[in-house]
Amino acid sequence: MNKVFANAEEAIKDIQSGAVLMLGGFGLCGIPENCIAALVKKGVSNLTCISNNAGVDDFGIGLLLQKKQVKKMIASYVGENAEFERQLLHGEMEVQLIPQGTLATRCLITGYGIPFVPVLAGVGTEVAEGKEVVVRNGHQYLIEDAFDSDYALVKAWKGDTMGNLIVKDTARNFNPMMAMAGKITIAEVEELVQPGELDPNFVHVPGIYVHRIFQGTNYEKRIEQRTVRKPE
Amino acid sequence: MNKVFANAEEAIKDIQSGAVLMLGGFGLCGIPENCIAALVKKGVSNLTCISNNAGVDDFGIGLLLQKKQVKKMIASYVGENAEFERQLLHGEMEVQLIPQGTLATRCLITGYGIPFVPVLAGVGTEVAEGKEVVVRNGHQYLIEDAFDSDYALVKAWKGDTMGNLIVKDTARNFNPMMAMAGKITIAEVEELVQPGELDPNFVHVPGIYVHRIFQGTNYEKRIEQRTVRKPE
Amino acid sequence: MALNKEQIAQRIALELKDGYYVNLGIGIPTLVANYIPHGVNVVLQSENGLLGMGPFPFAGEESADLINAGKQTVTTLPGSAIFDSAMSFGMIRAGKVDLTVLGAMEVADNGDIANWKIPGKMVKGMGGAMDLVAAAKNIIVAMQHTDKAGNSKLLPQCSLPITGLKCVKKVVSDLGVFDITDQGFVCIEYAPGVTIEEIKAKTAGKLTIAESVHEMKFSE
Amino acid sequence: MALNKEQIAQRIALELKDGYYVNLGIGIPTLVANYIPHGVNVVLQSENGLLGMGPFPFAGEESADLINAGKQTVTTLPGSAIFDSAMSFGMIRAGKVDLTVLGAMEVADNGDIANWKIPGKMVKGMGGAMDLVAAAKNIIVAMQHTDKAGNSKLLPQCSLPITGLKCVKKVVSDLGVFDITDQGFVCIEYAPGVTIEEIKAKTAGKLTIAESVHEMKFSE
Repeated sequence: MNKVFANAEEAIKDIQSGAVLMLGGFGLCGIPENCIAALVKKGVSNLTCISNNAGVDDFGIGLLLQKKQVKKMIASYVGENAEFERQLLHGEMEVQLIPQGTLATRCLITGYGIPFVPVLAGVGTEVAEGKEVVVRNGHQYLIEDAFDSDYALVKAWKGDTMGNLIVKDTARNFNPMMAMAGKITIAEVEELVQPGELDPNFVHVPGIYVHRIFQGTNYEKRIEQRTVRKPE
Repeated sequence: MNKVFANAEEAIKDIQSGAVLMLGGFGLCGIPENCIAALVKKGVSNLTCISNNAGVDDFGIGLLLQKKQVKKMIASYVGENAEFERQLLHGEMEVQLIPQGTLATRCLITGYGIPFVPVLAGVGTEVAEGKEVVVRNGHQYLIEDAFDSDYALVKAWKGDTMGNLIVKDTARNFNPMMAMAGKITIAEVEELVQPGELDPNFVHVPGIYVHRIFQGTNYEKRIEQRTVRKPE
Repeated sequence: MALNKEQIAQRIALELKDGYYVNLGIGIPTLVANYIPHGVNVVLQSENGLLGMGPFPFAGEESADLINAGKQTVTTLPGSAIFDSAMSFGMIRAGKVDLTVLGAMEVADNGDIANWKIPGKMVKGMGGAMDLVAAAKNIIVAMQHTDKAGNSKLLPQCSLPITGLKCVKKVVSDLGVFDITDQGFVCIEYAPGVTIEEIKAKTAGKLTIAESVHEMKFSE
Repeated sequence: MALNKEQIAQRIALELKDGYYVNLGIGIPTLVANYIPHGVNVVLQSENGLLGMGPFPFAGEESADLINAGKQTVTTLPGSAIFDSAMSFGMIRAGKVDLTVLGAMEVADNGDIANWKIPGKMVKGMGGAMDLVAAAKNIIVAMQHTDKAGNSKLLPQCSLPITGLKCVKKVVSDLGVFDITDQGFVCIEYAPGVTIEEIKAKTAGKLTIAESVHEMKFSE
C-alpha cells in the first residue's frame, strides 16, 4: 500500500487529455501549485476543471488557461482573469457557473456517496434552467447532482504517508471535500510526515480518501489582495 | 452574547415535557451525562429522544427510561437495555429504528439546511415502508428527511465560552452533527476554556452552532465492554 | 446631501445586535465592520470558511493561507473557528447567520435582487451570493440609489439576471433606509439634507413613505 | 469436520489484499483481524468513526472515549484518523471501504441478507448493518451453515426481515466457501473432512458445485 510519489510529475503521470479534474483552493489560497505546474509541463489538453475560481492570468489555473489546456471550466467566480474572459468571449472555452455553496455541497455529497441534493440557491435564476425542481415545506429546491470527475488535485499543509491530511487556516476551503470526492485523489503537501506524527483527532481528511501523496516544492503561495492595517 | 450556563440544571431549565431531543453519543461513549441527570431530576416526561442508542439499564438514556420519561425513541440500535425491551413489548413506548448512517446523515443535512437526502440504506426492507423512492443511475434510493427537534444535547471534551467545541477520540460519533442540527444546542464539556485557547484550525464544532455551554461535573464515563489484551 | 460609502456602512452598523453572526459582502458591506457600536459583540463569518474574522494583519504578518471571501489577507480572533466550504455554506443555509449585508446592482420592490451578471459584459460569476440570498434570514442591501446616469436602481422589477427572489428585507442607499414589505419600498429614514421629493423622483419601484419617517441618525 | 469460528475467520483473512480498507462486523468477523496474512497491510474501519483500529488496550490503558462499533475498548495505531458518524458512513457509502465482513442469520441464493431482526423476539435494531450492506463494494458473510436445529441458513429466500437486497458476494460458513452468482451459491471450497454430500444436504438455496472445487486451505 504505497501512496507516496516522488513529485508532481510522477503523481499526475497518468492524467490524459480530456480528463475531468477537481482542483482545490479558493482564489490562489490553498491551490495545488505543484500539480498545476506539472499539468502545464505535461501539456495535456481539453481538460475540464472543477474549481471555485480560475486563478489569475499568470498563476493558478490561469497557467493552464494561458496554454489553452482547458476545454471547460466549472466554477463559481472567475472574475480575476483577463485571459479567461478573452477565451470565453472568443468561444475558445466553455464555462459553467455554479453557486459557491452548491459547488461545495456537490463535492461533499460525492465524497459521501449521495447522488443528489436539494438546494435553495439559484431557484428562479439562470442557474435553475433545465434543472429538476422539487417543493418541500412550501419552498422550491433545485436538485443538484454529485460530481463525476477523474481526479481530484488538492493541497494540504501536512500529510502522512497513509494519506491523512491537515490543512491550514482558510487554505482549507474546498480541499477536504474535493479530496473526498475524487475517484483518484492526489494530495500535495508542504510537509510529508510518517504515520503517528499527526494527531488522529485533528486529521481533516482521513487517508482512505487519498490515493497519492507527495511533498511539494518551491511553493510561491501568492497573495491575491495584500491588505494590511496601520501600525497602532 | 453570553452562552455560558452554571450547570446542567440551568442549561436545560426550559426543556418541557413533550420536547423532541437529540442526544449525542454512541453506546455510553460521549453521552451528555450531566444533561441526562438533570432531565431525570427535572422529571420532564413524554420526551422524544433521537439518539443512536438507548443507553443501558442504569446509565445513559436508560436512566430516563427507568423513570418512564420517554414516549418515543428514535435510534439505530437499542439492544443493550432490558427495561427498553420491557416498555416496548408492553406498548409503553414507541420506537422508530433508523439505519445508523441514515441517522447520522439526517443530522448532518439538518445542520446544513438541506431538507432531504437520498440514501441506499434500507431499500427493499421494512425501513422503506411508506417512504418515497427515487431511481438514479439504475439504483433505488429512499428519500430521508432532515430532523425537526427542539434541543440537541451534546458532550464535548473541551469548549470555549463562544461555544466552539473539541471532541475526543470516538466520543466524537454523533456529537458534532447533532450539535449542528439542534434548534437549541446545549453542549456540556469536560473543560470550559476562554476564547483563544482552542486552535481555530482544530475546532470540531464552530460556536455558531452552540447556544448554551457549561462545564459538566462528576463524569462517570462508564465503559460498556471493557476489553483488554494480555501483557506482551 | 447623499451619504458617502462610509456613512452608508455606519448606518447599517446600527442594525447589528449583540450576539449576531454576520456575513459582510465585498465593497461597502466590508466597511460596516469599522462601525460596530460599542457594547455590541458580533462575530463575522467569511463564507470561504472563517468564523470570527479579525482585522487586516499588520504589514509583515499577512499570510497567504488566511484570507477572507474577498481574497484579502485577514486575521483570526480569540474564539475563531475555521472550517471547509461545505460547512460554511451549511451554516448559512441552515439559518445560523443572523444578518447578511451585500451590495446589489438592482433591487426590486418585491425584494428580488440582481448582483452577479451584466449580459453582454463580462460574467464574473455569482460566487457565494446566490447561496447567501437564498438562505439568510435577514438580508440588508447596501447600494447607491441610482447609477452614474441617474437611473434608479430600486425598481419595479430587476432588468438584470436575478440572484435571488424576494429575499431582500432592507435597503440602505445613499438617500435613505427602506424596508421592503407588501407595500414595496417603505422609506423609514432619509439621509440628512435629502428630501422626500428627491427620493420619490429617484425611486422607480413602488415607494411608500412611512408615517414615522425621519432623518437618519448614525448612532443610537 | 466443520470449521470452528476461529477457522472461519482464518479462511476469510485470506480474502484480504494489501492496501485494503476493511470493516469487520461484530462476532466472527472481529476475529479476522487476528489472522491477517504476513505482508498484507490492511486498515480497519470501525463505523462509529475510526480508521486504523488497533488491538485491545493493555489493562489500565483502556479509555471510555475510544471504542469500536461493538462498544469494546480499542486503541489507535500510527496513522489512525477519527471522524464523525456522518463522515464514517459517507466513506462507506462512497465505496471507499474495500471489504465488509459481517455475520448473518440468513443468506439467500440471490445475495439477500437478513441479520437484524427476529419478529416476535427482541428487536435490537439494525445499527450500521443496513448502511454497510447497501454500500459496500464487496461483502463477505461469516456464518454457521445451519441453525442449532440443523436447518439451513443458506436459503432460496430469506424468511426473516431483510437487511439488504442482492448484496452478499461470498459466504464462508463452517462447511465451505460459496460465491454468490447467477447460479446461486457456488461452492468453491469445502472444509477439511466435510463432504459435498453434506453441503448439498445442508444447503436449502440453489447450490452449484464449482468444477474447480477443492479442500479449503488456511494459508496461501
